[in-house]
Amino acid sequence: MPLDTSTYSLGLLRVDGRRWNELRRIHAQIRTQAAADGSSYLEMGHTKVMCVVTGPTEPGPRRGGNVGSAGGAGAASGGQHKDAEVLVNIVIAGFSSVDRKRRGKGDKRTLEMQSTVANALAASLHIHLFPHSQITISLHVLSQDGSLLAALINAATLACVDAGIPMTDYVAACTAGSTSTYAANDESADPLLDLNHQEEQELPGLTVATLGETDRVAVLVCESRVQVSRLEGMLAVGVDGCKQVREILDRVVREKGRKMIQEGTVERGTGLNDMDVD
Amino acid sequence: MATERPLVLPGDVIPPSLIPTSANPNKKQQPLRLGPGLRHIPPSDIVPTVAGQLITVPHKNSMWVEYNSSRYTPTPSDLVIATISRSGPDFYYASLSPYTANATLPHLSFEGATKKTRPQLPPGSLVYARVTLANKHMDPEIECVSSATGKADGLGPLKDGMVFDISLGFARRLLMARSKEEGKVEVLELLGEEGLAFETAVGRNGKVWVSGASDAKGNEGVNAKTVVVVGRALQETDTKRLGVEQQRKLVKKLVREMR
Amino acid sequence: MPREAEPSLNEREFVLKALQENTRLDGRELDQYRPLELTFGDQYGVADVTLGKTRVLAKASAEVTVPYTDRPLDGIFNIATELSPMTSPAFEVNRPTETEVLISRLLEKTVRRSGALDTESLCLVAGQKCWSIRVDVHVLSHDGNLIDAACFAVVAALRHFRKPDTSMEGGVLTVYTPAEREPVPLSWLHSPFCITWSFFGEEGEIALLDATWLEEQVRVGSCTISLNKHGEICQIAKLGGTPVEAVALLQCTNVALSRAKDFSAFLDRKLAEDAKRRDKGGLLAELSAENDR
Amino acid sequence: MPITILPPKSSRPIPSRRADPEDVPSDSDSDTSSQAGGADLDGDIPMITTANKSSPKYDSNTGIVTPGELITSDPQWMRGHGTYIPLGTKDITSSVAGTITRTNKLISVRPLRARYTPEVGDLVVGRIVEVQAKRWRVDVGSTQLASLPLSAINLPGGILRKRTETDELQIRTFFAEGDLLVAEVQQLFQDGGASLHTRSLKYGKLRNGVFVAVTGMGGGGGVVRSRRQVWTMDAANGAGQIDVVLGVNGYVWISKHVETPAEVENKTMGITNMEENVSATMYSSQNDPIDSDTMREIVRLRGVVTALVENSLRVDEDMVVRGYQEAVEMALLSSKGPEDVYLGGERGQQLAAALTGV
Amino acid sequence: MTASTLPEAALGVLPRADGSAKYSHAGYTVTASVNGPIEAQRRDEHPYEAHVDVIVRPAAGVGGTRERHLESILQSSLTQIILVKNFPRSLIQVVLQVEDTPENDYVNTKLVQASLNFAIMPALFQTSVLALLSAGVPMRATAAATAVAVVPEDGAKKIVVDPSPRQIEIAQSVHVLAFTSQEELLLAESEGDFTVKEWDDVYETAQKICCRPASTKEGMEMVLDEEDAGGPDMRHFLRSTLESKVTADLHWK
Repeated sequence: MPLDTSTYSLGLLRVDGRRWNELRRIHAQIRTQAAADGSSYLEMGHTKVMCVVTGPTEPGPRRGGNVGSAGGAGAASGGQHKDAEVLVNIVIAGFSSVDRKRRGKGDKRTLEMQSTVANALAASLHIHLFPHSQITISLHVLSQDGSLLAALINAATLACVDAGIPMTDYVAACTAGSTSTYAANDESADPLLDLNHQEEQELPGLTVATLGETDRVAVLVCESRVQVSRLEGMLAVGVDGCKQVREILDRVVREKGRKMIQEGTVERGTGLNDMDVD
Repeated sequence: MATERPLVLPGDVIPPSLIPTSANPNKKQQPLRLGPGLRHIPPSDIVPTVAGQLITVPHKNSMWVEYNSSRYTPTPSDLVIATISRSGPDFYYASLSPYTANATLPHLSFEGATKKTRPQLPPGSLVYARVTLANKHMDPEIECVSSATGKADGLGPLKDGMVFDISLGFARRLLMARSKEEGKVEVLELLGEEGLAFETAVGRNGKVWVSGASDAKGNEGVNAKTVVVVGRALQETDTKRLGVEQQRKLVKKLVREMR
Repeated sequence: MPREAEPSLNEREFVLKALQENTRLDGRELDQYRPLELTFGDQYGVADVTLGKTRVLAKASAEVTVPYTDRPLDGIFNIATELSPMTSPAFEVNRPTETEVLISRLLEKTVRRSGALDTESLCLVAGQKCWSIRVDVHVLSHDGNLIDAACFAVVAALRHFRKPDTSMEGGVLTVYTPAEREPVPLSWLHSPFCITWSFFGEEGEIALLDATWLEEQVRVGSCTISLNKHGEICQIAKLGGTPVEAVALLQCTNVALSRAKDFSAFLDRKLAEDAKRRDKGGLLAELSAENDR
Repeated sequence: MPITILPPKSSRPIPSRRADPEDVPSDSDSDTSSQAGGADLDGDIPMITTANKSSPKYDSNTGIVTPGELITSDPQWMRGHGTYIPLGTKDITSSVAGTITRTNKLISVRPLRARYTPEVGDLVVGRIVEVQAKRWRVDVGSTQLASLPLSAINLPGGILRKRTETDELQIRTFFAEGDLLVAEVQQLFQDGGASLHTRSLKYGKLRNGVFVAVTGMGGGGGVVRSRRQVWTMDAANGAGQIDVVLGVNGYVWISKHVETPAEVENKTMGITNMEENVSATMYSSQNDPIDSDTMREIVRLRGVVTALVENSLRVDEDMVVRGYQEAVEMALLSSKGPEDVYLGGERGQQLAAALTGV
Repeated sequence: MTASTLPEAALGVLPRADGSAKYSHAGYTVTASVNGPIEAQRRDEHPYEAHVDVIVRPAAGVGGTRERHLESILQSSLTQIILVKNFPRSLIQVVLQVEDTPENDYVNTKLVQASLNFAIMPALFQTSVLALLSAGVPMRATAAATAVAVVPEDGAKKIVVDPSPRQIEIAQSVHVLAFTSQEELLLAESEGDFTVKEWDDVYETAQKICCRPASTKEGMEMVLDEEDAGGPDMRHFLRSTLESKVTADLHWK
């Protein structure tokens, strides 16, 4: 089902009616599981992901060092265990996509995503505060419609914020693409923000995750063939998209916090203005 | 004098003419000493276990097989460079070579150490130590203080600097009392002559620690370039099997590149 | 499984400190590769690549098999990367580690998914018979930067490889043995190469190419960029690690492109040399003439 | 293809807090040519330098800060928990989502929710996870297992007895894996671990009751540090007295009240007999007989605690006692009478509403 | 690919392994690495001796039962010559990577072959022994192996040393024998139909190759007469390979 790119150049509208720089609807919640240390639910368009964080905890005596072979953050795992280890486990539900592909435990794409999410978060989380412990992030994919890795990273970030694990800043992710295929060195090609499944299939694209409001890129994954000259534009749009995503995630957290204060479950903090006296 | 150094392979029969005892009947009272690479099968067979050159020293009544390898087997009184991997209630566990069982280093085995004043070594620290116990059935033990004198004698934690891996044979040559004459390694002296200021510690487990010393002007701290040059000179001399003359050339070349 | 030994604190600190002074332990420049060597085997499709102390052997092989039912018009192309204990005693047989999974995914994306090999040309009888091309990557010695070396070896092996010649006559498929007809090369579309950057420092501000094993153990992040000489990106993978300025990544890509062009030229030269060596006395020409008949 | 075409709409379901027009993509250059659309592609890409990283956007309405948010760059403050100072700056920045607290010059951020962080003197309920040679490892819901040294428990046969090797050998007779206990945090280690002690008759092994885990410290419903974490209350409907232990770590123990040796001794025995009594019951894992009325009321109390948590109310003595009274009354009105102990779902909300007076 | 080609070997080819060797003969090229003695996994740990772990990896395709069989044969033979009692509770790991096998130009080979392949045994065996020597692992003796096939030719039966794939195809029986340097029979595996007489002939031929008597007679001295009937002189070959290694290692002496 080739994407009719000609319609884009006419109305400058994408298959789902968005413009080049529009994100899909992002809906997110935190604290969705009462029993977990931290949890979140996130939708980016029709991509829906659930996340539960356990930890930091000390691994029990039976389980010992390396539990899952994948996902241990490079710097974090290893013999000396000075830092907490970040373990990520991704389960992709069979019903999450149309072709109902069953992915086994050893699926390399899933293992790669596990490792990516683990390493991306380990770089922001203050794992040095929790020696010899483990932070386990379990991600469940309920529905897939493109930008899966970005959704996983965002959901994991939210759940870690909910778990109260100190971190440098949010790790926010989104995708960017280009309207020209690799073959055509099309100068008039536009970059696109936040690809859905169909666009991901047809067009070159990449996933970017940045740290907070900076331009510092934690994750950059490109899995399609594209001219080098396209990269700069896609990256710029992607980084900008990450900032928008960060805003949205931040608002979700603030909203939850405000609600908790209103309900009186959390004590109000000291105002900065009160501090200025002294 | 047997200047001949015949090649032996495991299981070879050593001709009786090469075994020192029979050659020196007047020193019968001294027992024959077998060095590495030989084993004695009672009653009287001496059989090599590795491939190398058979060395016999008749006046000391000893013989051994000279060979080079890269897997260290701990032997008592060897000086080694060990990496602390973790600390237990009474011991540090330290690694002498990769993939082998850790050696134990008692917390109090440092100069002047008491329960309160012992050095606190985080995992990954380096120590220069001596092997005190090595037994095939037990994990090796090391110490950083001479149990006889209570002095460190240069042993103890190694601060800063860099560790370079070398072959066991080269480590042995560097540790020889007269390494220049017997071991044919001059590279360190040559580097010193070029005006580089550095200190080294050589471990029999195939490791050299190199640190840039604070120079005469009192410039503290490690000069990374000096350390790199020393390390490269050592490693190249080892892997490329350089003779004294080639060592001289190498040192000249490296020093010129550095400046 | 014995654990991989970690570098000591002294080594970690020193490597970093030296890099801050622009010095690498082996005296290389930050963007300099170790000497790259490539030798082809006596057989077709064997490439032995050394990069300093890293050594990778790739062997391509072909057999006739049945195509996948969902892709009846395509041949089968697989890259097998299994790290044996020869690489390091820390690797165990039949238990893939994270390193192994990531290398395998990178090669897959770089070579297979980028369409370097025309899989349609491997089809013999639609839905019934096709070639299955397999590349086995054997890591003989691991001193860092396995990915770049392995990718180069795979591409070299496939470009060097010859599969048996076939013919279709009256619905009968004949696969000729090497004695009957000289084998033919694969239908190769473009040659992608992996270039891996390693990042050091608190903010990943130091970037270098072709890290050694020690450098890899100390680095805070890495980014592998796959490109061909036409300036097409086939894949980029910065899978987490310390965040790096976006502008710096763009610069890395530009340098990577020139490296990819170097690799490409180097491989072309080596292939030409090898062809010359095999073609002593114009034997090849004679054989191909025979095939034409 | 799993595509549903959404009508074009703002990508922001929540109205922007900062009125920054550039933030809303649908507002920007809607119908201009593709050239304008890709405007920032021409020449230099402005990699969007962070606009106002240095200006605090602290929300004084709620007092909430989120990770990466600047709290102050004023050097007079010291940073505490939940904050960090980015490399090369002097800015105190939040590392968690929570509320700012300050103690003199120390600024810290208390997370909205986090695992329990032990503090010296905390009363905790824990579970033995591992038995080692000279100590136990106890799960107290913290980031690390706490340790309970053999030397920090009361040994049978005398409170001040020195521990012997025999004690080490029979360490499992005191506490074995899975046993529950109440203890006090005695000491904190540098790496965040804690060591516990049970050197008081208030502390020790738990039996005759049920365990409830509510989320740890912080908000979202949970146990708060308060003056009284342990109390004995009279139960309704003909049951005996009930003990409630609210561990600061969010682990709660509700059990039938058994007279402590101290109380028993006051009533009947001389001081010498007391020690024997200690040895007999202190480390028993056997439940005493509990009558069904008491069991029912224990279950009701447990329901009260979970209902409080589910409805994001704080768990402390006042709330639990009031909640229990309310629950008893609710049960009386119910068709099943006092036997109705269910406090989930709507009934829990009803209970919460009654308590908060909303 | 004929039996008369001389074997070639290089030691210490892999810089990061404790010992390594690359060996090619009769169309086979094998690289081996030896690491050890290192810490054994709990399940391999033996309280009184070292565990010898042998892994054979084919050039193409995944290892199957055929490789497992070769591994078990090599493992039991190498355990005999390594002084395993010197290293209790440890592991000596030998990894053999096949790089090249002789191709049968007349058949298109399948990747996965279930049949036994004795012809590759001598190459694997020699490479392991060389790598062990290069690692300096203490051994009781050195050893060498050879493959011998009984091939029918013009109605008669002929004994062929280091048979080619084509010869194996038509052979009635294939045998692998290994001898230590003390002329003890270390390994004998046979496949196919053969008589006791044939086996005796095979035994003699193999022994001639693996332990040429000349070298034992003259002690350390080297005798280099290559053109003897029946194939290469494995013992001389081992010695000369090692000699160059030792001389290079001890150049400073």
